[in-house]
Amino acid sequence: MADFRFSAIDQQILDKVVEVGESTTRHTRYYEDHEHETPPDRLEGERGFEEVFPLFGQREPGDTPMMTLMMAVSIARGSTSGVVRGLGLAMPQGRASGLGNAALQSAGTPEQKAKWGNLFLAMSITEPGVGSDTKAIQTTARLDGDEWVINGDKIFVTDGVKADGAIVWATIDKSAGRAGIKSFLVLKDAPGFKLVRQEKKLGIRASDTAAYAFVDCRVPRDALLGGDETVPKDGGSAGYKGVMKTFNMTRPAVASGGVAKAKGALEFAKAEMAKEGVEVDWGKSFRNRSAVEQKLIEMEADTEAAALTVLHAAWLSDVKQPNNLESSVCKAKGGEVCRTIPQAAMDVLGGMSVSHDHLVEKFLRDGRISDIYEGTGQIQRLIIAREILGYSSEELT
Amino acid sequence: MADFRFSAIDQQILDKVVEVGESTTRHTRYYEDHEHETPPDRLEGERGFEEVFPLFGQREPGDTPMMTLMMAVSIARGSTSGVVRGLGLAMPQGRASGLGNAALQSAGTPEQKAKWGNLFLAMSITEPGVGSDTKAIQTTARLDGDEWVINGDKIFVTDGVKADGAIVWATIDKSAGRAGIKSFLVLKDAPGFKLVRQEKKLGIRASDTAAYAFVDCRVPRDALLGGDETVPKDGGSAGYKGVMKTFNMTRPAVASGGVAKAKGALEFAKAEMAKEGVEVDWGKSFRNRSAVEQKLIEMEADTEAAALTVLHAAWLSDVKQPNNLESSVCKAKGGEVCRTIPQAAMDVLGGMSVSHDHLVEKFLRDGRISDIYEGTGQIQRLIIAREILGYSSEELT
Amino acid sequence: MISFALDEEQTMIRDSLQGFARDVLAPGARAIDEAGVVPDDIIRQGWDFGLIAAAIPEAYGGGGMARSSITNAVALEALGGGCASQGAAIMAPGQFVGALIDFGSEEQKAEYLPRFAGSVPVAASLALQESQFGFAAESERTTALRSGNGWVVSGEKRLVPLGDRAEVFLVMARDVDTGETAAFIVPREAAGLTVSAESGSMGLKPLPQARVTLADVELPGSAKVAVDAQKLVNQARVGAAALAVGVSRQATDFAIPYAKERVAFGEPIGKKQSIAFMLADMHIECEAMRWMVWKAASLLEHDDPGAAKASVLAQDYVRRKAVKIADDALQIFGGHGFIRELPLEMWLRNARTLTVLDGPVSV
Amino acid sequence: MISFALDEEQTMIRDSLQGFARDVLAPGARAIDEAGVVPDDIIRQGWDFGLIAAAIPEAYGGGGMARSSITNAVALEALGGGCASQGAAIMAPGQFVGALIDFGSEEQKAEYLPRFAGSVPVAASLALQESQFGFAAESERTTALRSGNGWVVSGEKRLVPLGDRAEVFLVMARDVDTGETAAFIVPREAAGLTVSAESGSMGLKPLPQARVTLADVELPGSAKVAVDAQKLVNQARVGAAALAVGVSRQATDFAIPYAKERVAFGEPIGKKQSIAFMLADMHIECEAMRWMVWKAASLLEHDDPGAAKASVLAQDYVRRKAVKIADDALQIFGGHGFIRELPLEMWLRNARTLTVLDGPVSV
Repeated sequence: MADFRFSAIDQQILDKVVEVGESTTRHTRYYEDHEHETPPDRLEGERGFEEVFPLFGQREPGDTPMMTLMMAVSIARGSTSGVVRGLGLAMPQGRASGLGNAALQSAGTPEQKAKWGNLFLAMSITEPGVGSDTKAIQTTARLDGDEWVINGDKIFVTDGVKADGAIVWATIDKSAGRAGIKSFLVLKDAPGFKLVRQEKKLGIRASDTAAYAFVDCRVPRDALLGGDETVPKDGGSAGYKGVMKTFNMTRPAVASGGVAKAKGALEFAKAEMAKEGVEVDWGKSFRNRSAVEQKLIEMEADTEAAALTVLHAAWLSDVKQPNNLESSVCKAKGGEVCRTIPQAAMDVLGGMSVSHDHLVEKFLRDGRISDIYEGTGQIQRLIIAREILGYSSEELT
Repeated sequence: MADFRFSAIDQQILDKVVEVGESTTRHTRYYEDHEHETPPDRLEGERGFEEVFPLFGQREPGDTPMMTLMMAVSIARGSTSGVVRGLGLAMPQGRASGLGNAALQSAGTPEQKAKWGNLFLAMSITEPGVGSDTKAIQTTARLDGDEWVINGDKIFVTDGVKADGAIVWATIDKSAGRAGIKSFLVLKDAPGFKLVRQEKKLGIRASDTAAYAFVDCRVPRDALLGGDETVPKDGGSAGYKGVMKTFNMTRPAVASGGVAKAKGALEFAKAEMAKEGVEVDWGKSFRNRSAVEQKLIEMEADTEAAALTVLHAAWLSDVKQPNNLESSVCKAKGGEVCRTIPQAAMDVLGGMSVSHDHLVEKFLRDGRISDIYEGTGQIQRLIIAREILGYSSEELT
Repeated sequence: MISFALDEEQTMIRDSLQGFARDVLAPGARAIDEAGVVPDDIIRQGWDFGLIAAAIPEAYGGGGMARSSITNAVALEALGGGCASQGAAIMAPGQFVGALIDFGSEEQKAEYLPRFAGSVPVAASLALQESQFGFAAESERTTALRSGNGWVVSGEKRLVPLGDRAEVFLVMARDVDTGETAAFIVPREAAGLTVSAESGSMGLKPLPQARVTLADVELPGSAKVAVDAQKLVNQARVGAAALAVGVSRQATDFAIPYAKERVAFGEPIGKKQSIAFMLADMHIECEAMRWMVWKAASLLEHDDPGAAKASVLAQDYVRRKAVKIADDALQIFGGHGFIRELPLEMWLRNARTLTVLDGPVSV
Repeated sequence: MISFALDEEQTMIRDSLQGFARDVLAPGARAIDEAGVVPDDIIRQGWDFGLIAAAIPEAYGGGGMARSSITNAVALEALGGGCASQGAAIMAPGQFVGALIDFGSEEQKAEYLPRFAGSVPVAASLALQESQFGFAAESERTTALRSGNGWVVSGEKRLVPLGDRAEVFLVMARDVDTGETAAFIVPREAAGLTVSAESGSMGLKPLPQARVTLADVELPGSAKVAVDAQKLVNQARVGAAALAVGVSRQATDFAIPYAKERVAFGEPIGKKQSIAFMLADMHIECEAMRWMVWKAASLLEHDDPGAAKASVLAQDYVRRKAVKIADDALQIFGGHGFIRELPLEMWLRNARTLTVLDGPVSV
């Protein structure tokens, strides 16, 4: 039956995630200011997720199903103000936690998974002139003997500097549109691969963002993910759809990151205003509340609503039900609250919220990306509208 | 120099408008409940605009220019809770105050103005399948000897029951698109004219809304407004543009009606909450306000912002500057606040705001139309976007 | 554990009520709203589902099912998806019955619950709302004064659901001595209690609502129900929110096919991003609102310490989103939405009404 | 009379400052923000317009023009349309100068105003913000205690504009006896006054801001300025709002051509209603915000009884709209908006900063 309570052990996991996540808070500003400096493997006072993992062993079948719990963990983790390593897109965090790893697990052959499963893989899709419209991808791959030769420019490669390589989208047949797009695993030592630059960004500075260039870059024939070299004629490519499947898994995860930043800003505002003597009294009606209380209530309601859509999308996958529409719903909500809630937290806190004395402004800067990557809020609404209206992607553009 | 203060006499006019407007408040609910009953020319206790007119004589050249003042008057008048006769689209209110009269004054020949200027004329554009897309109009007019023969169905004719006749849009050449559309003055006694029904509506019940049918309806040849029977070949018709000019005059007026309902609801909420002991203290910061105060402040800011865009559009016409873009800006804002502010007033007032003991819910019902007629908020944004992006109506649809 | 699953029982209730809403409530809704009266037959038909009797313990003749706020939320959303006014008229007595099941003494239960266990509708009502603007349930003005072993209750209650026909009221009043909100069972025939007609209401027009005046109504000590007032009020808030979610979903589902049919500027308006995205947002918020309501209902059901918070959040969220959805749905229909032939304007009035009241129904 | 006209003088100021903003401020803004320092040369160039000196009475060597809040609002919007940080650095001393012109005694004016009448930039500052969250200008914690004929001022002021270089501060403090907010002229060299660096700020990064600590600073009776504290604070609020309107307009005007160039799914994104309507809303709100700011400035200028209200409304309105515009502009650029190569993210930070502070500049 529908239930919204975490079991004692699951709650313990969530609390521990926050505790561990906060352990590096005093280092955070340093790595904000020195954005391209990689933190050492362990910072002074840093507590690791090894404190969390053992708790998972105590979970029982009746506890919250795994994907749902993972989204709650992701929200808890991203809401802390510690030095968040990577983006928190995958949990538990390990080497093989890049976006590309998710694609490999989803679309790779057993051989490919075995061969590359331990690498840290980025995902390289976006091009300077191509954002969400992936069928317009210009990067090409052509077979030359037993090697693919890749040419093109890629930008916004998350973790692209620190990753060992990337899953790169390229077309093997431009005339085929989407059907011609394939994914290739390109390691950084491939001839013709170039790391062009590391971007300076508004936020998520602990996550590096790279630009790549491929100039007659050569990779082995088996670098084509899934191994299917054919180009279907009906327009919809199995290979493309295989890759798209990863979005269905990653959208809730990215949404959880957006919700996390909203929650982090909200919790900060609540804690600080409590110190100033203002706390929400849940027994009071609108008429008897202060402006600060009302604002905190609206922020919490928005954040909670977004979180529930994330949990719902994850839960559907736990119970093996389709969650494509729900993934876009939660991504739209996560993208919304990552913008509005940190902004609102600053409204409540006032002038000092801009100061680097505090980390609340970081939630705004870090969160902002959540309405952009893995499909902007606009793209999600397009997907949702097509689904509920029964329009194809050609009918509703 | 920019100034936002009304002179003493202009303020006196605005105050008097409100005073007079409130004189019939106790009759309002009756005419809400008996929506198709026409109030007598003078209700018990009703004070007329004859109290206001003499004040205009005391105005001096340095006072607020006329169109700008008229918009302020319209906002003041529409914000009262009296029995508002008609829609308040034209001021001062007289017989010849229909929307069609504005079209006649704008596009009619001197002969036509002289002949029909004293009639009450409605405007009849919308058809069952055609809203804002006026070039899709199906109603036809063909010349048969010295008469036009009109055929088609019209809906949403404001004041269409009580008017003496209407300015009817019909095409004389379907193949010419917009260029073929002309306006015809059709009196109700024209053979083939039929008043099909009077609509029951959410609000503005004092304003009747009619559906018309024209079945071989015959009107004299000089009923074509402006007299130009030619169909220009370049697509843009002078006749059509002549008619469109009326929108440039009426959009701020309709926007003022929307702002008026926002203001009415706001003032009601302020007055009633003051009785309950809550009044906005303008010396307090967000941190020290109650939720009710903050909500009232946001409502007042939104209402004021919308009002200023209306005054700005009107002022531009006073100083003979183009105001097409600004008319859409203010129409969009008027349409927004007519929806959000009465809703918000009810939030502040709570459960009793739904009761027919009070008129606040009427502001919501009456105001709601302001984001629909004379072009929805969506249409206004389309116009604005085209203008700022430099797109034609074909390029941005 | 987190779960969004309905159990078999709940699924069955939802499906059958959705059918009832679609086949019986919705078709008549427009005419019933204009007439301003919910036909007795509709209340009888709704009563046939046994929603209120189900949770009455077997000892008092009821179904003996566990009281479930989430089941009630599911039922209310389903009914609200047909017609909120009719749904409220059917479910309003549940406010009285539920309060007695949750908080009543054995004597109180034995006296009142059996009446509601039968198959014939019985009217009872929660008297909460008062006439002051900015009404706050925690600072009501109706007073209860101790008098010997009994109480004297004075004040005026407004918009009392089924007030015209209720056999008995649960009246919320402030205990003058403690300052706390208390609840009293007040029979219709109590001396000093007067029921009079309301002037009318913007929304839920056909739901009978009345003004209940209590002029020094003397009550025995046994009239006081040991309620957790905050929980009781939150049950009403979440109940109204659940109905409002139903209205929102109904409006959204009505607008979608229209957007595909209505042509403007050469194509269906559903192909315009401004309309398509509006519909997407409506869908998004229907989902989000439902989970907020379910969570609040579930925590209330389990007497979870977070229940008060979840209830306030659900009420706040639905307050902001439900009205916007109904208002946007009307906008998609343009002028047609403003005319009373279509249900759009009715849904706007109902959504607005459900989100300013502390509920004429409870979960 | 209602009028939206600028006079010839104001039009000239606006046009020349818009040119300065476009040709000088905007091109360097991105690099200056990264560097975190406004070059002295920029401040000198801005000072050349004589904006601050113009309103100093001729008796003190100034331009002798009437103090005009609306002229200042127009100037600040123009500067904010180039770079809010540089604009603020240029105009911040106007807070001190304006306060003295409006509220200073003859002696105070004679002592301080002549310094600011020359052509070389002089730094002075209003010290208002404090370190507590939920700072409210009307309930500040810095205290002023009467001591003989003089005062002892204690507390800490934060994010004080030009605090690193200001020769003199106008410090806002609560008169402990009356509970009212008072203002004191505090020279930089006053014993007990310490200036230290701030840790940094999300927005207006290159605007020098400092922490000013007052440890029992003893001041003569003549240090107190007979300010109308509410008016003074409102001048700062409207000043920040005027800069924010400039930022909003700049972001809107930057996004429009991009939306026409950037192609996605086969056509410019400006042809998508979702983007086109977003731009339309941005334009609409730039207009509406400007009139709100002008109205507040005008009423402040005329000491109209409605000035306080108009100021609060303008601040509230701009707070909600300016951030949304900058945020939407960033959204139109997608990932590119998030990268610090383009100015979008800077505008978001600046808009957010300008709308949570009670202004580093005044009208």
